Amino acid sequence: MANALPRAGAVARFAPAVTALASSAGLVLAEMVPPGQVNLRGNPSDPRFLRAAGSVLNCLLPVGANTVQSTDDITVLWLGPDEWLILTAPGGETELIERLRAALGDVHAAVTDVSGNRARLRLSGPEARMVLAKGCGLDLHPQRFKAGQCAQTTMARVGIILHQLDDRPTYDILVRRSFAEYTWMWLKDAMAEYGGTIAAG
Amino acid sequence: MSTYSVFSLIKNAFSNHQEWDRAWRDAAPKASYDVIVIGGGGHGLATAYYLAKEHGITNVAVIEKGWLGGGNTGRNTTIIRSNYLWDESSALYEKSLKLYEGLSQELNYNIMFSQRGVMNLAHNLHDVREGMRRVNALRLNGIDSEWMTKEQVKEFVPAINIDQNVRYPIMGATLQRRGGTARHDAVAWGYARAASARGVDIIQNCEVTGIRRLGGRVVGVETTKGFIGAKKVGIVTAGHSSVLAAMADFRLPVESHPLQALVSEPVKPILDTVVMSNAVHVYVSQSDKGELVIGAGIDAFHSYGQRGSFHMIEHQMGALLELFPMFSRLRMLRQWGGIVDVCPDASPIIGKTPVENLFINCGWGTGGFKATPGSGWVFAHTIATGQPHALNAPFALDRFTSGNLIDEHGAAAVAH
Amino acid sequence: MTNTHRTPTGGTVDRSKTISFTFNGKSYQGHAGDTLASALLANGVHLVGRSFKYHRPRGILSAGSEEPNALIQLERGAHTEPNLRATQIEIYEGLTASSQNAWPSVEFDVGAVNNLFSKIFVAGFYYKTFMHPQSMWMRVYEPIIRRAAGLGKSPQEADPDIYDKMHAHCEVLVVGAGPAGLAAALEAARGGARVILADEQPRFGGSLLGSRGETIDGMPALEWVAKAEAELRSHPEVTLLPRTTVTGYFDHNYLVMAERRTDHLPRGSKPGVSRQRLWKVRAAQVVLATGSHERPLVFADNDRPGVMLAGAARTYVNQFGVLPGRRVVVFTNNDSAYQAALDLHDSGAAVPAIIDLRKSVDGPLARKARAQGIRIITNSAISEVEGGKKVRGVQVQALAADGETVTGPAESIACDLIAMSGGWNPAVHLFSQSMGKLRYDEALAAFVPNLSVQAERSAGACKGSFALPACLAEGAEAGRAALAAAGLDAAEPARVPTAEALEEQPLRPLWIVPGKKPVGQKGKHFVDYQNDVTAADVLLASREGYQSVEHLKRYTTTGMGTDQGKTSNVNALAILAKSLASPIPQVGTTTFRPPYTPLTYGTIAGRDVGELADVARVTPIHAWHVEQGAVFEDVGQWKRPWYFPRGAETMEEAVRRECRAVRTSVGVLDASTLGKIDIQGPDAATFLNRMYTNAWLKLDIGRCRYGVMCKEDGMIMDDGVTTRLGPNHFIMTTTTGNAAKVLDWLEEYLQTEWPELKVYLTSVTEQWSTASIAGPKAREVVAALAPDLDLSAEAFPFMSMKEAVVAGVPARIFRISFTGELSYEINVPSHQALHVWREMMRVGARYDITPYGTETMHVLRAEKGYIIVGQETDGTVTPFDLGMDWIVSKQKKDFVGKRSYARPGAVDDGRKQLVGLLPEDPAFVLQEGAQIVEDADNRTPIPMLGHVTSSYYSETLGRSFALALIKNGTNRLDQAVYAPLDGGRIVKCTVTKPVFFDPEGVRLHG
Amino acid sequence: MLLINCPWCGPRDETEFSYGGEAHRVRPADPSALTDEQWADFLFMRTNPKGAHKERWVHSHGCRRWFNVERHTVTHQILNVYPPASAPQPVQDIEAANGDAAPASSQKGARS
Repeated sequence: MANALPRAGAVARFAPAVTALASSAGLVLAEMVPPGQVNLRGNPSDPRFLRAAGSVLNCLLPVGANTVQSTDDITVLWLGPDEWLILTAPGGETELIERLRAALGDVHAAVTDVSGNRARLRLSGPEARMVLAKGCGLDLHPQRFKAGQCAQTTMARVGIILHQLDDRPTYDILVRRSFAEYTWMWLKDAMAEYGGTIAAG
Repeated sequence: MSTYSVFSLIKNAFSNHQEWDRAWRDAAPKASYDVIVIGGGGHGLATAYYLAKEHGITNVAVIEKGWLGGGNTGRNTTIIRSNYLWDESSALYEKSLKLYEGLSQELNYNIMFSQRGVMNLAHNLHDVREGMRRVNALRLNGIDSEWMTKEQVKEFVPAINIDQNVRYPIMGATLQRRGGTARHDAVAWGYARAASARGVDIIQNCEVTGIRRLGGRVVGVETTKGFIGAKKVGIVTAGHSSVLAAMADFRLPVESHPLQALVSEPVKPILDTVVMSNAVHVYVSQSDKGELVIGAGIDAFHSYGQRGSFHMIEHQMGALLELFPMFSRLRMLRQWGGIVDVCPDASPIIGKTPVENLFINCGWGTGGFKATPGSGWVFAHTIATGQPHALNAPFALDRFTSGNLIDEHGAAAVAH
Repeated sequence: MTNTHRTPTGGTVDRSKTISFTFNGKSYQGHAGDTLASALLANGVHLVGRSFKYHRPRGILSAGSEEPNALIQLERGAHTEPNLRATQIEIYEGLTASSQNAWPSVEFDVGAVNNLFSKIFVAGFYYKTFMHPQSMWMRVYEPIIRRAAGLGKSPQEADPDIYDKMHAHCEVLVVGAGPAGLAAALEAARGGARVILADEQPRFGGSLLGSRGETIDGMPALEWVAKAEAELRSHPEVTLLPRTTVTGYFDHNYLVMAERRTDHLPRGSKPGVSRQRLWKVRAAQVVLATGSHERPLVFADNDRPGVMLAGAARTYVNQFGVLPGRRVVVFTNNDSAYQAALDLHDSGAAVPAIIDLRKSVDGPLARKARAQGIRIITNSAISEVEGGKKVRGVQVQALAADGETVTGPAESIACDLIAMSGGWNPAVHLFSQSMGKLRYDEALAAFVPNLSVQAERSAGACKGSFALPACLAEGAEAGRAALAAAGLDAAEPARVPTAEALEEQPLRPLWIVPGKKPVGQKGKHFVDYQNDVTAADVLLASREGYQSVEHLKRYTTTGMGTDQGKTSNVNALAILAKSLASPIPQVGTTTFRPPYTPLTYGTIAGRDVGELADVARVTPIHAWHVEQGAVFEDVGQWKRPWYFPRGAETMEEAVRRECRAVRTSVGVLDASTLGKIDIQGPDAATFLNRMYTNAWLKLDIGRCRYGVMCKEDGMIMDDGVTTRLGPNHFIMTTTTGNAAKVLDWLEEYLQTEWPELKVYLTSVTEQWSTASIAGPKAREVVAALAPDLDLSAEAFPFMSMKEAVVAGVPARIFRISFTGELSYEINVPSHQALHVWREMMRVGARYDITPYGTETMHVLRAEKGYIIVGQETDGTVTPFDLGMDWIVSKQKKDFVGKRSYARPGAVDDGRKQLVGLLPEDPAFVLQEGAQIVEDADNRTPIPMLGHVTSSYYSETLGRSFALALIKNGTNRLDQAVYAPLDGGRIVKCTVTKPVFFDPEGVRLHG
Repeated sequence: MLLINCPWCGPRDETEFSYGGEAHRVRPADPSALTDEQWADFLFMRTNPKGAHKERWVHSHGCRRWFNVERHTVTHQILNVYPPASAPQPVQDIEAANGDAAPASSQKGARS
């Protein structure tokens, strides 16, 4: 049941979702086109589970706290000691789920399509850290939270998954869809003093 | 005890106020008493006062580990109201409110009870429904209560924002005009003075360290000033009830939590009503000194530390400015915390314990101050007669076994 | 004539920049770098306010945040702010300020009549009067008290400024950028630590800003400060925050700071920039270098304008180039005031005398003063102050041997300023807030830090080390120790800045300075300036038994002003101790509570105002609802369409139309807000069986079942439909408001009670967006959307689920109903939900598909007697009370809540049951929340049977109806009960079963 | 604002967690076998100590795991944090945990 219909961004009322950020010097915010998202639960001390998941994902499951593993096709975020979020291309989740379920067989695990669950906001630019610090209590100093790390935390009353992509720094903020408009408004407000802009669609 | 009045003030002015008596005698403990009340807060002092006044029992000691009124009596936001949902609760709090209405005169101590009205705001349909339910229940119980439209709210409280384009617009409110505030310390001091005048011993800086029993009956208390015998003992130690219960080897359905409050710098009168909001979680009044007195909910965790976390205050201020945007430039002057005993049904426990002649009065949660006179009155009755008064019979400890809880959670989602 | 009191040179103000401002309607000029206080003093203005109770004229006492007197109403209109300290306001062009608590003017204040009655207005007088007659309190006495109290005025308009917040983390937070703080920050920074250095003043330097002549490392002190600041700036991990007050020290080294970002600029000149910022700092280590506050001496009429702290006088002349007086009498009990005398003298002021309470003085400072020709009068006191609105002179008398009285002839000395010093209190406020324990130091006659609880250390004056070399050494040591404690290695040996030590002689604490008459008889010995508390008040309180420090504070209000007693606490405590003949440490100390200095509410709220006040959760269809002109209802944080008015329709008309559409054709509800939990694992059915009251082991795949979840006390907590997707796979729905709570509840049981169960839960609330299509034509609409799906009742019966492609999108369709109609709930991924919705509206148009909101949903479900958790239930209702015995399994041995049904309270005769009510007047809709009684009687009190939980007009029934919880309700069917309403109307109602429409469920199954 | 060291995610602000009250209360295996008093004791009675308190927290805005904390109820100092024995234990050695789960050649490692 591959589904090629376009995917609406969660803040489409304010700005269209984009597929990539244009490289620019300043502080920029965008919603990315909602990626395929798969929630994976399983016991990491069960080698069968790890083997099955690793064979489909073609990478190790990140079992260290707040870590991320990536291949060209997917990104796997550690959410907890038995939970991961797998991001893939929009529409890629259907096949991924089928493959994961097939590989896992009767291993006790849960594979769930959550592509619609969260919006992916991207904040990039030299002041991005300051913007986040206005609402997020995590220590985001480059020595403490680096590119390739993720965390489930809160920002401005909202639960988020924060994923640092590069040293610019660029962050992905994965937020429940119904909270996305609020999060967007909050980020826009917090960016204002740094002259932040919204990425063109 | 000399009588307080404007004439006694003038008279004393001529002697440069050198002749005033002590407000209460600071007593040394006797070997034994008919009744020992553990806890010199408002409830304990009121209990001692009514034991003497209503039941003629004057061989009474109030034992306080620190200074009188140093617990929640001196740490609350001084709100008085009786607009509780259930019949049992509203009857008890109404008894208290009625006693408050003549208390300054009865005690000859101005407790500054000011019936400026207590308003509970409704911000959504659920609030409206619950408000109506409460207004009707109170009215049919003979307790004053009314519903106000948002326009009436604005007329009554001109500083409030009833703009409907805000996140949580005001849809209306309930109002109890007889509700209000009182000077909290004065309630403790007034009861102390009146109880002392009737012969009650008030013993400060004396900590109870054990409860001595013989054959399942209480016989006295161990204290930092030695053993003091007693025929009957009442525990009224809000915040520390579980600690005292543990001394008598029983447990309570009580958890101690921090409850924080704060005041602004004093300003000229701007708010004449007590305004409360469950939905946005804040309540505010302005004291006679001009300070805005503001409270909110309890911290989630257990604590005996008399302080909570700052994020509670942050939330509280957001809520306040939602109701009163004009207060944004005013400033927080002082912030503090108390320890409240919280029961699973948000109602108090007043009655017997598993130990004979040992009685307990606790679990008032966030609502103890308003109950002070009524609580003391029924507890004195319970101790004196050995049986609860009809007003506190429903609030016995055994309701947790029978399941006959008096669930006031809807009533007390916001602490006050 | 301006700046009459400005010295020709000196100070750090920028004399090239002149700034105009207005005070009490009069124009003045000052310089950049001036505070309002220094600028007023430069213009010879001392009288700035009136006191709280007696309306006594008051001047400027201090030069910092401890100021109790010089409180100002700053600006007008929306920008106005009460109670600001003139000593902290940086002047800016166009500043407008005025005195408070004075009418008609600060010069002539009618309220000063209170001073005449001050003999009566003693501490606590209001507890003793205003009681008779009772009615007069509210009507007369209290309004007068209220009007008299308060200081400044609240703004009357919304705040035009914005505020924000910032989280910060560091290894070392240094509070205070005086010599100790700078030395600490330097050591920590050199070790590579993340350092935050915050100071409440606009410039770094602390006490050095007001000093003269001191050198550090061989250079003038301010040069050293500049060099230190430059070095700190060069370390990339150092954050320097001037104009930032650390106001609160909370658990686990969490500190709160307020940064004033634009207050020093003309109002409105920095649009978009937050005016004040709240910093929330988690510091591994804290160095407190918060300095100290000078104590006033408690002598008769020590509150006259022109009585100033000696240290402040020194600051005015040294930092601001302002002579606060031309003829200055210095009054002291310690050496520090000699510095002020010398600097003032050096700047051209006459210093006719230093009056020293000590029996003799012969330290280096005293020798220096004598060398300058300044007369020192030892063992003497000021026994009277001359002058009302301004000091004109003093009378000096010798102290008796015991220091309790003055003796001998009085000497008059003319002066226009009294610079006093009663010693210094270390600023232990933050240390005390951190729960550190204090110790009383006899030599300093002050409290100093003793036992730390949190990861902090004090250095310098706040630790009681007042001498500059000690401040520098302790600062460097503290910075280094903090570095080590934070786990960092110092890169180099400590570099302790050096300064010259000046030997000081011990002070003589004389807590009440005797005057001509005994205390309380003539002249007022003020302890707390702001609250007008005198030594006599303290003694009175003690006499009346208010002898604990807290009683004293509360009875006299000492220390309760906006300065929080920074200048008064120790004096009050000492006088109390003296009255009790107890040592000070035995009497105790007061608790310092946050904030250190008052903090605007705007700062604490930050951006949590206006549209950011709270999250507004919206569904994927929200944009469409807005387009359609929906009116929204707040349900928890959600915005849900309440109804969809067409044209000029009222709500009632819209709801009737929507109801009609569903019952006669087809309507659609956005049900996306319902909670959805994906449940997978071999024990999933077992788990559901334990959490729900009914049986779950045998549900077929593809079938749905309604369930009720209770708490352990047996009371209903939530309900919803759960569907079996596979042998080990379920999808649960919850109510909108309880979605998160139910997930938490289930996780808690799984993890903490039954970890052996193999079940995984995943929230999919927002994965799926839900359109609930209901009505006789629902099947036609779904058929048009999903042409491949067999929708026959046989293939797709009530309470079952099918997967299908709907408008091109893979969907789950549940045939369940909350309206009593044929109904399908179409779930599609949220990111394609709006597309599906629009398609649905397009294909449904031929059936006049009608969007409906929550109000219509409520009416329709109530007609069917379906409950809403939170409306028919309130945490005290069991399934049995709702007549839902059928949903509580008798077979299951245990489930959450079961045991509680065996308690006496659960089977009590007095319990209420859910019934229907039909008002006698079919057009009258009862109020929800109306109470029900047995008799048509208007008396109160009257026993109540229960209350109306839901009440509507039914378009379908053509009449009003209600649901109610009523005592013994099931036995009252067809009987009359009454609802006495506010206003006297009594509505007669007939009790019915709580199902009003299609009781057989024909339409559901159709 | 307490700083709580989640056994899995590391130290986080209190606001990321929810409090779960007294720890080590175990739901009776067979509630029907209890007297009303015993059931009430389980449901409602609490030790509520002044001093060290073993309590439960859940990292609601993080990994959603429940764990135990021993905290002093006067000073608020956290004395100990420990996950329930039945919970998945925090991982220290990532490579070892994965074992031979995936071919090393496919491993790209942590990256942007």
